[in-house]
Amino acid sequence: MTLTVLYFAWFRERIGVPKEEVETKATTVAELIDDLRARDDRHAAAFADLEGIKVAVNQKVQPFDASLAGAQEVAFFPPMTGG
Amino acid sequence: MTLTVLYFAWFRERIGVPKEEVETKATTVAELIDDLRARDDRHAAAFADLEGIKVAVNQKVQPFDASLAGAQEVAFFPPMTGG
Amino acid sequence: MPVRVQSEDFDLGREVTLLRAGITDAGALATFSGLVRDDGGLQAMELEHYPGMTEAALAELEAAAVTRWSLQAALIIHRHGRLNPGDQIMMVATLAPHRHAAFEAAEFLMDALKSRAPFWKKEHFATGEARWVAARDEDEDALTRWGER
Amino acid sequence: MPVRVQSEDFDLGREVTLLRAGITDAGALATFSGLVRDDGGLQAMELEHYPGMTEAALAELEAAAVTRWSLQAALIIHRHGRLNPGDQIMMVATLAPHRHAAFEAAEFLMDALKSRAPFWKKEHFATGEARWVAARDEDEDALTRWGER
Repeated sequence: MTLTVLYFAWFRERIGVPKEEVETKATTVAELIDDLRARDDRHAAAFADLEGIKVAVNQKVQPFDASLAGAQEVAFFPPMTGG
Repeated sequence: MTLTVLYFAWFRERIGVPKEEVETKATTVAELIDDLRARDDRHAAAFADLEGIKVAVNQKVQPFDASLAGAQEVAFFPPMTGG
Repeated sequence: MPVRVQSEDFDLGREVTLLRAGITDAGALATFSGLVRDDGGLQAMELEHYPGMTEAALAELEAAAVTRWSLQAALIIHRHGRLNPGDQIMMVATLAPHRHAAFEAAEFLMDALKSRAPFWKKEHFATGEARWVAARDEDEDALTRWGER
Repeated sequence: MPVRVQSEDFDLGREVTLLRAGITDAGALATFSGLVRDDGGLQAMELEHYPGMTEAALAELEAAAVTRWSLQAALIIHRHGRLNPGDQIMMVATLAPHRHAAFEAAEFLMDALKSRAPFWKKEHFATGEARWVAARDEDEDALTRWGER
């Protein structure tokens, strides 16, 4: 399947792009992260430590073991600092 | 001494006037109230029960046994309902 | 002027703009406005106050809030006279470095105003009846949160 | 529209006037505004957000507050983009029958916004340095007051 993967804030700066289309067979977020780590050194470094990173699937925050069934958009970002 | 005595809200309506000058030898609020009760039936009725009435001496809320030393203005009123 | 007692209406947005003017080290602004609530048949709300004592009481509360919560600024406006349903009765505004201070100070001012500022409300109904609003024990109790009696 | 995400500034007074329009059974209006605080050398605050998710998250919070506190109306406006010291970042407003509901709902919205709305702040200093604002544990902890995690 093809997923739109988004990055925000300092995590976006580490990855180097705000958005990419990813062709993957991953069925969970954790499997998707394995795929992304394999892309290049920058991705590998950014995803080396998941501490302090959050993930949203179809715009809802989810745990890393969440299923990707029905997923179209996955986003990775640091804890929010709005308000 | 001559005191300016003020009344507010429903207590003012019971007394019938918002303000009066009172010549008194009272040294405490309680003594002043005795003097006021003696003025006429309306005052006597209004001051019959002090439950639910507050007093301010020189614009500061005080207990009924407060001294009138230095007092120029004494006000009687129900509990406040501002805000 | 951090405290005003007036019969005229006020403009919340304008008051807040004036309060903030020249202050850039505040991160949080809280406001509260009390409105004449029409809960069935209310025609007018009459607000009586004690001129002189009112201004002094409000100034004291304002100063206490500024000191206790290290506010950059605070404002209290309270109207008197005859008001209609939907009218603004009063407002407070607090300007602080952080949000908890701004909120707490505004709540303190409101709790304190209810039972420390010499205002009395009389409700006039469409039926012709009129009734002085009774003080509520919970308003007095609310002050205990702030260590006040 | 009870929720707006925009780069333009907003007018607190005007927003509150619109929110109140036609409502006479509200007795209490609370507002909170977050401001860019210049605590030494801050030149600009950059606000990044997640378009789409932001609007959905804010709408969800607004609806939750209206239901939980029986509000007559609520409003959330949050800006994104580059802001200067003293600028307004966001505002919430809550219109309720009584003051405790208005205050609590506004505080809930602020606590929830801090860690549930996908915004990220970057501070730019006069020195040329830039720094992403770190989330604070106390912001996450603040949500436990409302039974949220």
